[in-house]
Amino acid sequence: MTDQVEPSAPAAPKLEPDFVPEVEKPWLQTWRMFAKNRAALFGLVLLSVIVGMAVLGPTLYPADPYDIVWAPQSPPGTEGFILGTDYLGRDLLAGIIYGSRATLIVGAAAALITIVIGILVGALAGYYRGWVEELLMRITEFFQVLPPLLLAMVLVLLFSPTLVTISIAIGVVSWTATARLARAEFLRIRELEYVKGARSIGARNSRIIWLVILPNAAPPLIVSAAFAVGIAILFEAGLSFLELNDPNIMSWGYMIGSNRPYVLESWWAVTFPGIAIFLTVLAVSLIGDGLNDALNPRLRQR
Amino acid sequence: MNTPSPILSVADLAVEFDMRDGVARVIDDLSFDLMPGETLGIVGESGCGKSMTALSIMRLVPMPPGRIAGGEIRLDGENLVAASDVRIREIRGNEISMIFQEPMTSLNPVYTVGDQIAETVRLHEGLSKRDARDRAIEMLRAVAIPAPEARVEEYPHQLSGGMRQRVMIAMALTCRPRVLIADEPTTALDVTVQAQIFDLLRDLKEQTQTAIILITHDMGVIAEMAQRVVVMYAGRKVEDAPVDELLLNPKHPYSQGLIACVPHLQAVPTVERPPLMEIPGVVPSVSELGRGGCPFAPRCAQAMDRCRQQMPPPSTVAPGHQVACWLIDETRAA
Amino acid sequence: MVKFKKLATVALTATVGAMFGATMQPQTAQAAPKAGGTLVWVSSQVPRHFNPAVQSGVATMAPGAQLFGFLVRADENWNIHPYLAESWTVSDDGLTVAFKLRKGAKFHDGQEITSADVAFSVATQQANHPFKTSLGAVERVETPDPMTAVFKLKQPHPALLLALSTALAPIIPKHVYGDGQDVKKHPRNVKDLVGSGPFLLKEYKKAQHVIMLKNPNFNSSDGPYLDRIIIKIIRDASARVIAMEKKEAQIFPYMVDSKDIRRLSKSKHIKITDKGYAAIGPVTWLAFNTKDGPTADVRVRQAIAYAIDRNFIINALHGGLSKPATGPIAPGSPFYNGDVETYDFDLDKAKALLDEAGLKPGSDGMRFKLEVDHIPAVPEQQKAIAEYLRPALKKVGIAVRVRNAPDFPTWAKRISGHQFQASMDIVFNWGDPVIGVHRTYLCNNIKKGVIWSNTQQYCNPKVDSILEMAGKETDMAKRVNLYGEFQRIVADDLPLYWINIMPQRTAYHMDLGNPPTSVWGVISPMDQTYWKKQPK
Amino acid sequence: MQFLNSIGQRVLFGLVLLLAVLVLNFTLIHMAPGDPADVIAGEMGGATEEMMASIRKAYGLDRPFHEQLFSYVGKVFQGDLGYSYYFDQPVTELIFERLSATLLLVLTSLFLAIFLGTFLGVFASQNPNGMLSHFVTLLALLGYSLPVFWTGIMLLILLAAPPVDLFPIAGMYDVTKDGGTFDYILDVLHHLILPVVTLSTIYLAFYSRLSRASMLDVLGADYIRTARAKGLSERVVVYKHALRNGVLPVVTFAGLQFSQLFSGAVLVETVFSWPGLGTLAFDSIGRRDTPMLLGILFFSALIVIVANILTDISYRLIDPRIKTGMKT
Repeated sequence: MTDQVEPSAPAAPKLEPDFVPEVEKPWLQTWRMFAKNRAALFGLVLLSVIVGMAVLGPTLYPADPYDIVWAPQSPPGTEGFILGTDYLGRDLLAGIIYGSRATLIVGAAAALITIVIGILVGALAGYYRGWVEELLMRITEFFQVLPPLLLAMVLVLLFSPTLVTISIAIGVVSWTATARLARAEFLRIRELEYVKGARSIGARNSRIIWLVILPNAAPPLIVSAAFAVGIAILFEAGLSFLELNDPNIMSWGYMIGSNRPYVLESWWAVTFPGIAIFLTVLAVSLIGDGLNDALNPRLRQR
Repeated sequence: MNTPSPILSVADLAVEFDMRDGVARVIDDLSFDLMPGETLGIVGESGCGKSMTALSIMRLVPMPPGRIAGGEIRLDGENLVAASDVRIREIRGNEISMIFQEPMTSLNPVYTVGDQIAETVRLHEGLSKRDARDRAIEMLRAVAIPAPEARVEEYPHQLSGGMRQRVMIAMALTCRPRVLIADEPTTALDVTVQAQIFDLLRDLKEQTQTAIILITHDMGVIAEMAQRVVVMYAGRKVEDAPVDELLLNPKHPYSQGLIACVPHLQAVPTVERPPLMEIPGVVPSVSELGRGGCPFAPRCAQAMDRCRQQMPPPSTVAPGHQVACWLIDETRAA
Repeated sequence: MVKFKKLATVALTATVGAMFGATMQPQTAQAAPKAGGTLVWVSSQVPRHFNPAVQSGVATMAPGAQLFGFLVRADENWNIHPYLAESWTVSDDGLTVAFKLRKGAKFHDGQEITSADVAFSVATQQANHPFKTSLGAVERVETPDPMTAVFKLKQPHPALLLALSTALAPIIPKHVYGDGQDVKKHPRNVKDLVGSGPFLLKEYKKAQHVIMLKNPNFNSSDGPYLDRIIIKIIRDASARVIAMEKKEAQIFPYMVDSKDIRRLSKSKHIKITDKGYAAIGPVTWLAFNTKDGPTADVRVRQAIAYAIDRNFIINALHGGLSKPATGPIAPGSPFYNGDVETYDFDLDKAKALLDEAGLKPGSDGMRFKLEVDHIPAVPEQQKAIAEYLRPALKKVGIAVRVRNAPDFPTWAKRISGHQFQASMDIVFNWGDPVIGVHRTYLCNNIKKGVIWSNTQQYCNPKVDSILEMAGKETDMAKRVNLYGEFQRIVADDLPLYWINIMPQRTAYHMDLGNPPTSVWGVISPMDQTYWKKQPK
Repeated sequence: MQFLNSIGQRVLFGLVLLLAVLVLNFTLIHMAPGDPADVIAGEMGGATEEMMASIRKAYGLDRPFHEQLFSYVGKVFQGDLGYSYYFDQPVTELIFERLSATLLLVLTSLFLAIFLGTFLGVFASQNPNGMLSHFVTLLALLGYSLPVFWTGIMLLILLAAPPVDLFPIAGMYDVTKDGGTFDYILDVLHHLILPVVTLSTIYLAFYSRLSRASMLDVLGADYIRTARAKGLSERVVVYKHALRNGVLPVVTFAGLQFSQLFSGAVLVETVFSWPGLGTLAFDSIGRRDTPMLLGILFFSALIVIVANILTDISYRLIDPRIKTGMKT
């Protein structure tokens, strides 16, 4: 190590008055780093508001988003409809509130699939190396050469669009980056002393993979999961824009897709769901950024 | 002052860094002189400010968050602290050169070593491409790299660590600087390679009469290479003496500790060797610096109340031997 | 404002007269048209090729009608006029129609158009065109001399001349298409096309444009006047409208979205007409599966009809621009009968009928679930109505689930495979009921796998016999009666609920003279169209 | 030699990938309900049973699946992607008609994003807390979070529709304009602006962020200190010593992202009626034009593979350390 002063080094923790040399719990340390990042906190607040809207909104604003409540294409503010109505005369605010559920569910589910496949492939490839790695990375590369949206379109087309098929299609086409990341982490960590130690005392491979390496590989994977949520939400919107969606489930993407032909008459019906998507993805990526800074071991050790 | 004037003179140097919770003074009140042709050792533990001193001389302290907060660095009388950026760039690599600790990462991986050596002479001496290349080959030969005509086309990753450090030395000496700063040049290398590098430095010095500042944490290296030594602790100079004087008669408890770490350097090797000594505690973190009192006090076995309250001033105990420690007063008073 | 002009009954007599041989001179335009200029036309569809003898659909037929000539042409009052044929005679038994071809009429490559080409064209159309009924009655075409083509019919065909007056029956060159290749895949349907019409094909860039140039050798004293017609293919609906507003395009036929019509009617330089679609008769309806599920019960179908507020659809969703459809035949047709059960909005009646059918509301207030499909196109006429059904039918206790189809085949597969409960649909009358109406109601046209057959699987022998008679009947009044009876019966049986006639409009630049307003609109020749003043 | 060898390996593996792409896509698409006969029937306004059967026979749809697959794969390797069901023209011909439009859009966007993004990132990295740096961060967040088609629609309405009317609303050039080649190029550029701006937003954001991070990393490297210690000017330090190292991740990602760029193109082309492969793919899905769709998937995979190999080569040219295998 160089003895050059690292300028961005955080001060040693000064909370404990008696300098107990006990190491702070990692998650607490992470949270402290995270909380120092104003942008990340803003993202967290924003996401909480959106999630709160998804959970409580329908109770606070009990309107069926499918009901025709007023004249079609009424501008925002008409008769108390804050965001106006769409081409059928449905309340856009109700749509945004109910739509947040489907959007968030697809985002979370697709991200989960992305992460699970990605970690599974990456972990096995990075841990076992050899032909396993060769095979899995070739498969990864195979999925990387296909344009994800085209492939997702074909998949959704094949299994008809529902929340489940859309989530799966998005997950199936977007796991490759996570797999590469997971592999790199596993390659790095498997050579570290404590892993070698665990192996030398005869721990089973599955134990080493899931209980020894994975927790240590988690930080970058958590960050990648946060970004996967954002990507999945954008993906769902893109598919909806191409009308590959389920009209029986109110989602922001559906709102944009179905209102798009009417955009010249009622800009609001496309604009508001677009802003909702933007804010959600923004929130998620701010959180991802914050986690990235907070979890980055290089930054933390300084 | 009956000695000739120093080639490089550092006076009252202070370097500060902006931290998240305030300003840290990482070098404080540092003064020393480098005579022409002399090898000056700067010694201390990691984090004591040795490298920052070197960077300050090169004006390479990262700004922001760092800054030279005070003092002077004079090269032949010219104050480098106040010099313009253009002037500083003329000096760097030309009049003062530097060799870094990590030969593995100190060379740009995407250019050939020849290019990287030639770049310096082309810049400072305006040589043509061809002449610069010839000079690069000549320098590689000078640092005893075999087959320099071939090596000049190679990339850093194709060379071993020792070779790379030789390239670094070649690069540093190519413009025949008056001062060479070697910052832990061998720390990252194998022991056998270390010896070769030091031999090389010594040979080159004999040929060129370049003054060298050798930064190291290894008293053994100091003993072999340097004529004079500055001991630093926590950004301050604690002792400054000719090497033999220091080895024989270290005054500061920290210097004593450092020497005790290397058994064969002890002035009177006892028959029954004392157990290997170790200085307890660690160097204080940068944010704790500059709080008043002797920074070494928390680790000092002989610390007094005064040590914790007031910073001891440097005092001369012998010709060319300065120490900053209250114990000196005590002994004098006694 | 858009004017709704009902076809006067005069049209009816005129049609009949025309159909049976009365020759008329084309009406001369008010002011003498000026030659020159380029007309840019916007379209959403990418044509497969330009040979309407083997390809249906406006995308092919509209340019096809400019590139190919027909024997006769129709005006905006259903009158039939000479075109490539100078005159024609119909035998008393109605089984022989003899056309005299116009002298000097030539294909684009300079070859003379002869009766052999007519016979070849008819044979090609019969062999390849999906509309079997349009020329189905023609047994053969005889060619006693190069300038005479004699149509021999198996049975009298009331709509023969109408069928010959549009791109359904183009005259194509035998010396090009008679080379033994499959005409449907013939390379010259796109490249080096040799037509017989007023315009020549210059260039076709798929998904971009079609460029057609004036045919200087089109042997007519009257037109074509335009130097160039460019069909710009713009896929985004809003972009098409903006192109018209910015005068990047000057004609936009087949506008079916009321929002586009409404928006363009606000542009000062744009005029909008509903003329040019009289013969098409596009009916938007809700089709029921009459064999399977709750809709097998006629009372359920009627209840659904009562629960639908047709006025809301027409006025709120279509901005008042579509017209109510009350039965299988579009109101523009001479055979239309409005005196039938129209199922005006009545929730109580709907609930009563459902109760009667034994479908009582469950604990959640819902009686049963109904899945509604729709064509993945023309959202205002399909998706929007299907989505409207969800809140509308919820009021009478029917839980509607809209089923999206990502593409047309998926929808077609479900409907033609009878794997549906109810579906939105648009079906064209195509001028005469024989062509476009019969297919939906005949028992023997229940053909699994064939879309726009009788996919409702409705079967009423009485309807079959009436349609059979009406198809052969040549007396106009008798036909009107037969179709009137037919409309009454199906309105009661309600195999489908006719909602509205899809609005079809042409928007055009105000300086355009003689816009395409015949009954066939842009699928008839635009040789009369001209610029009063070329806009720039 | 080693260099050529590993490129050869890449090419060989690329061929294997393409074969896998073919088999997977063919299988997937044939699993879908409905077939082209339905589309053609729909286009025609209805068809008889005999006609449907004859269409199926004409396109070989009545044969068993594996036969269709083998014959398809065999033909593809002879350069024959079959005939489009919809246009009755060779798929390769139809793809080449559209390829240039898509490549124009995609490559312009990519290069714009890379160059502008890298320079923004480099500027930002030189002053990590300056205004520009914050601007880059903000831009990155915006670009990343906006749905690309939504951005497109908004730009279209705001800038191409009256009253602003600065840009054409659709297509690649104006056919009604007569003029020389130069006018044509200007016209195409005019049409290109909005789609490129839309598509490059995401990637501009991405690359500026990536290069900012990478440059920050590189500028802290020991060899940069060495370069400064030589007396080099800051400009030479940044643009000669740092940039070449700093762009390495950018180059890596440019190759990796090529396939995603195609995805973006589908949406952007749809919004702007751009006559490229994206719209063709979308329309082919709607028409169930299986050979067309297969052809496009095959072609886009081919382009991505070629792009990856090119990336690999340029990576090797920039970074002498890489000798064999892929950089992962």
